[in-house]
Amino acid sequence: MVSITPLISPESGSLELDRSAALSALESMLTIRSFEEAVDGLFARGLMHGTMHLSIGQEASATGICVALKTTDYITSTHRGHGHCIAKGADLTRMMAELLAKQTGYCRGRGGSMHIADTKTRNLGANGIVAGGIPIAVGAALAQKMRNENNVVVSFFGDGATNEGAFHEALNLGAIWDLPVIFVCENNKYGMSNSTELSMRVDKVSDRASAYGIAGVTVDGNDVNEVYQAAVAAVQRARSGKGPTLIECETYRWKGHSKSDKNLYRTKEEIDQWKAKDPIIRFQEIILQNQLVTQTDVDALANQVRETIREAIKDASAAPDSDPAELLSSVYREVYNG
Amino acid sequence: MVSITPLISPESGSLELDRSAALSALESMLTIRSFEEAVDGLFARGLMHGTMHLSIGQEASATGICVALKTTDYITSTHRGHGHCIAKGADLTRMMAELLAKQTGYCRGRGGSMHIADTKTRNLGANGIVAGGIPIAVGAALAQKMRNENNVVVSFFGDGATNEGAFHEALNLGAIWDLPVIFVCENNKYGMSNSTELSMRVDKVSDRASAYGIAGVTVDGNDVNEVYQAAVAAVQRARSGKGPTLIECETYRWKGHSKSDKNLYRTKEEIDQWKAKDPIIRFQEIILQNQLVTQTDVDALANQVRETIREAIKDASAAPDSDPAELLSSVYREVYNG
Amino acid sequence: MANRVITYSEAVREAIAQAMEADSNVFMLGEDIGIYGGAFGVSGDLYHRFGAERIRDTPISELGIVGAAVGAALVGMRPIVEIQFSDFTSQAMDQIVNQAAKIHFMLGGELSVPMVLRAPSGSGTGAAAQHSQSLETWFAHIPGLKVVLPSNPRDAKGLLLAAIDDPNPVIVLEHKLLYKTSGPVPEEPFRTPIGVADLVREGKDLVIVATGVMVSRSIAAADQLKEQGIKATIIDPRTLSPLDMSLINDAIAASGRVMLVQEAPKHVGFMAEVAARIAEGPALYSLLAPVKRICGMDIPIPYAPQLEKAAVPQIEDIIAGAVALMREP
Amino acid sequence: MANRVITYSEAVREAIAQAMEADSNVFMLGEDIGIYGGAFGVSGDLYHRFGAERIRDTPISELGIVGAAVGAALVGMRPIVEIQFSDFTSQAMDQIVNQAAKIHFMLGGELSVPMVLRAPSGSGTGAAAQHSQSLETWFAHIPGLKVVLPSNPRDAKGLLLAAIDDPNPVIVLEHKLLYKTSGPVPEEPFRTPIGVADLVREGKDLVIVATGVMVSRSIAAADQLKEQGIKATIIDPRTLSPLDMSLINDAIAASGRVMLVQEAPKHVGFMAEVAARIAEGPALYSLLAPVKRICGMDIPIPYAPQLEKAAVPQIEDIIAGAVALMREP
Ligand SMILES: Cc1ncc(C[n+]2csc(CCOP(=O)(O)OP(=O)(O)O)c2C)c(N)n1
Ligand SMILES: Cc1ncc(C[n+]2csc(CCOP(=O)(O)OP(=O)(O)O)c2C)c(N)n1
Ligand SMILES: [Mg+2]
Ligand SMILES: [Mg+2]
Repeated sequence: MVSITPLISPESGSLELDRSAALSALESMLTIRSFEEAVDGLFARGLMHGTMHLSIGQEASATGICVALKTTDYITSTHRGHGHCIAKGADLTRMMAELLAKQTGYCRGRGGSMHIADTKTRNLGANGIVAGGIPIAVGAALAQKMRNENNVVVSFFGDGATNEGAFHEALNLGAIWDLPVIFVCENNKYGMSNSTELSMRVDKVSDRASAYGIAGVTVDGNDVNEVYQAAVAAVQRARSGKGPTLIECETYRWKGHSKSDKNLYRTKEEIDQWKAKDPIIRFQEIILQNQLVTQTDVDALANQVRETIREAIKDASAAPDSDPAELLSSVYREVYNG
Repeated sequence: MVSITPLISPESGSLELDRSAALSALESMLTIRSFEEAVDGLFARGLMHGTMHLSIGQEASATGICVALKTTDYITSTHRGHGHCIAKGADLTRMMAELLAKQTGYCRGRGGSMHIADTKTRNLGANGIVAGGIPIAVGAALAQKMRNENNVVVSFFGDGATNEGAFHEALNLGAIWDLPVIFVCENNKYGMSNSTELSMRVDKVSDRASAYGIAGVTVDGNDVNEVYQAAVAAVQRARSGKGPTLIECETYRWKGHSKSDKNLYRTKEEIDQWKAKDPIIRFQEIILQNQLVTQTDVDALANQVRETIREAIKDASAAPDSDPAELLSSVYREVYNG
Repeated sequence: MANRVITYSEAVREAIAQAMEADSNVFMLGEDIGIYGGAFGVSGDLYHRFGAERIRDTPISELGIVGAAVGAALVGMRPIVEIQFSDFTSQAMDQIVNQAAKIHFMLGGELSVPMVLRAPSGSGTGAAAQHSQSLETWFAHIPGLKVVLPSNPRDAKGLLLAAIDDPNPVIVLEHKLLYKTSGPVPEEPFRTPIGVADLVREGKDLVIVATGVMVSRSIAAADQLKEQGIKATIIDPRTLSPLDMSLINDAIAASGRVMLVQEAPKHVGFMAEVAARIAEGPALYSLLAPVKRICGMDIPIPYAPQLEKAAVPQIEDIIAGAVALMREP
Repeated sequence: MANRVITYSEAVREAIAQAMEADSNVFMLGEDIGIYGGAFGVSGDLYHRFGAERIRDTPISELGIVGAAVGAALVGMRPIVEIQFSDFTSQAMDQIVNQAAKIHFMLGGELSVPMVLRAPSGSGTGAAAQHSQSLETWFAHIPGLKVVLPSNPRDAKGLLLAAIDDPNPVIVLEHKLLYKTSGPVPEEPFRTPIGVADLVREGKDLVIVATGVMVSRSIAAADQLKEQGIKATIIDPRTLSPLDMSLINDAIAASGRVMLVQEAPKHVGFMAEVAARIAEGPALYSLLAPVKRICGMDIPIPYAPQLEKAAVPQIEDIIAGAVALMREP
């Protein structure tokens, strides 16, 4: 059982001025990267099954948002959800076991990459349906409000998802009921092959907030501290009953959409430009420069993360395969006649 | 077979400065009012079946928009669609026959009030599904563009419809493809009992246009000339390939939502305030004042319209009831193996 | 007070009120359920009794509100969604089918969705094709959903209370024509178990299996058939998924003749499943005549009253079907 | 060239290309069908051959694009919508069911909707519950829709060309696992009539009725059964609505034993209708054993390969079913 160090919100209000917060944010991003690189490798070697959507290059948005959350806050995630799941604190061994179709996986091998949820860290689940998690987040936020709980709910989704009716209906409900929900759009410029230029006529996804009368903001999604600042403001607004915010994080996925992508719709130059804006390297440079950490710290952390992932793979691989004999269980939750 | 005089666009650019245009607009509004009052009466006397959504009080939007259209332009309509249908030039006898469940009705008695379409006047149909016609209008507009036809498509819908996912997806498609479609929201302040204050957090429905990067405008929907002007601008934009416009017509329905409405959600004062803004009386006063018409003209027209409606009822009532024996026909259109 | 008589609507409303009184997690959301009292008057005065928070009026956003119910249920609330007409579940199918139905299984049992979705179903009000469908087949086919069709006021209350207790998503399809019908309903909260069929009446000559409004039509038909000397057993499955075949099998063993009556179009409808279960045995061996289905025509529901009547089984059609079945083979 | 062998994907693509060449009203719209070539590579190079106008990439808006297809069809175009996975028809059910299916009837015949909706269906790719459903039952139950499930490359082309010609909305569910399979397909445009079942092979001992990928599994099973001395007739209905029962009835009359094989969950699935038609006669009278259904388990499709396999019928299950059926009663 391994997971990242719980994310630490900086006292200073900036991830770039607080050593332990900076280290925990860096650990989160490195872990996401490492986890997904490992998964990519396992897939290439034929050890993993199905399809996979990697968020390599997008680690700052998952991390920057989750640093601003309490452990009792909820998230809903997407098909590209490993990062959200890890940043919220999920057990890496159970995640890996799920991808390896093991009985000890988060979903007992039934869900795979697109359906991991984690009750403990209040991750209400990745989702194979584009925009499917957004109304669900609104409902969870409604429950917080009705029960006078002080939790917020973050819904992650992509740029492509904002063209779905579910996005529209959900944002409207969140807005009219002043719910403690934060809509986080990870705008990586494409919904599969469809660029935002082709799929919408607004300059920024955050422009869509005005249709619901809620706050909308666009941040550099490869700058974990900028994402964090926006998240803090949104969380505060949500917790104080002032309703939702739409945060757009401009970012990029380095890998193809999924395993079947031939990358015909974008150029090598574009990909390289974005690789030059690697959120991890950028953050490392800043915190090195600000002398919060030394190169030795960074190297040690990177090694530790790699070791953790290796351990997760080892433990997960050793677990029993998921068991067809119990397939009829948990189709329905049992009714208690108590 | 009776219908209104085809709507005449004024040479002057204003319905308030051109006698024949003014008379045709007035005839349209009076006909809609008369038709629906007659329907209301037939219903009250138990001669009509099902339910009915009346647009009494909203005659200016249907009329003002349709005056700006060519006969080859298309419309899609709603559950509250008699006005659109009449303004586009439908046969009143066939409409009445449909409501009376006659074989000679537009739908052979199969559709009733909510499903009247008319190929001849290019009305693609009322719709029992809130927002259901909006994507359909977009598709018809796409066809115009692909075929280099110079027609526009108007989609009518209510304020409540703008909270549906279908609205969102359709407006976005219309926008990105620069389609010759005009989205006309008849904002009568309520979707059934749900007020716009409760159902959305924007001041104006037209504020939603900005989420799609299209033009949005709000007009006094009880001012037929103002509606007309906005329609002309939108039609020109659409026909010249500049894409959609969202026109919001602020108006009010005098009657309940449908036959089962007890009007518990709005006050008598509110209703009375809006009755004082009767679009027909207002327009009559202006054109009388502008000396385009005399009181005698107006009275004659009103009489003629009432006579027309009486005739429609008479002819429709005399028609045979729709026939259960042919129910299995037209479930599928027959395949031609030619 | 077991013989207190109330309407089907009142029974639904009473169940909701009792569940809301007993558990603060229960709440309702839907279009026009507040001050309007519901399109069919079902929520009635609940808004005044429980307030706007718990009797939550929504914009016209079926997908959004079902999704919100799913989300609320995931974190422990007990939402009851009203969809104004069951036809508009079409707007919300993703949340019903891809989310609510699958989450518990798909997440390996990690979370569950104790949500109730109520919707008025069926034809007979002159509202035409988009407001009159009987869509139970869709839901019954989806693993992870439970589907109930209460056919009388007592079951409307008992099944709804059981549905609200159930930790799974339950689709409750109420027939519009039943709302104003009356019957005896116990005042105290009681549960009618989900997954248990009801033996409506016994008769030795044939078995009628019917759902929804077809149950009362079958009762009326059976009354008239009795005068012709034909005695019918009537079974109301009540729950379409999970389906209880035991009563049906036993009754067929006794009489050898079975007629399946539903309002929905015949083709690939729910009663096809009942027929298939019969054809798979054991009931097959007791059949004295082929299974007979009396169903809606395979057409959209038309507007005109005479057409609408012709489109779905009426009492006369059930009688005629039974008489024909008795003459076979 | 009647024996030219191409894949199922290529056959679909060829049908679309030929229809587009013959009629400028035919066009395609869907997600990632352009430069990406389609999620399953079906549209392939069509974008380069016909351009972005007619091979129209859309945003992720299933309801919107099906609605747009309905609108375009109403004014005389012949749209072919690709829904990336058939599961996402859930998003578009309103336009499919409340609009496309009903418009012609509901408007009294005034307008019609000559639209084709193609979608990859079924499990076997490790994509889990929201990307693996077999939802043909839903569509087959809706009057006004035609539903076809091509089970081989030849039918994939012939049925699609017939669907494009058809003046009604036709739902074409293509099985993902079939896309890469090959078979002989005539080069010229040809139509496989909608509503006509296919006699895949003849054998005297039992009848297997199968759809989609279950047809090829049944063929493989039949090959092995033959070695055990059991000879199976295989019938592929191809069209689920309208359903052609004549071949099935004749075959049952000949052998007296029938097994119905589908991938979808058993409960209230399409094969229930076939079983019901049998139970209604005349085939009932020739049955030597109860009807047997071999179907998907009543569970969502799981991710792990061994679970996914267990969830739906495999060749072994079909063989075992046939062997058991031969032993009955
Ligand atoms: C309703 C629905 N439509 C289509 C898909 C297929 N699909 C999966 S991910 C994806 C692209 C999503 O784009 P975006 O929301 O921008 O997220 P990203 O993949 O870029 O992270 C598509 C089209 C789906 N899973 N669900
Ligand atoms: C999808 C759908 N949801 C709900 C309804 C029930 N319904 C019919 S009209 C209506 C109100 C529509 O409001 P609006 O769009 O403002 O139009 P108006 O009636 O005010 O003209 C509702 C809720 C419906 N017909 N379709
Ligand atoms: Mg994206
Ligand atoms: Mg309104």
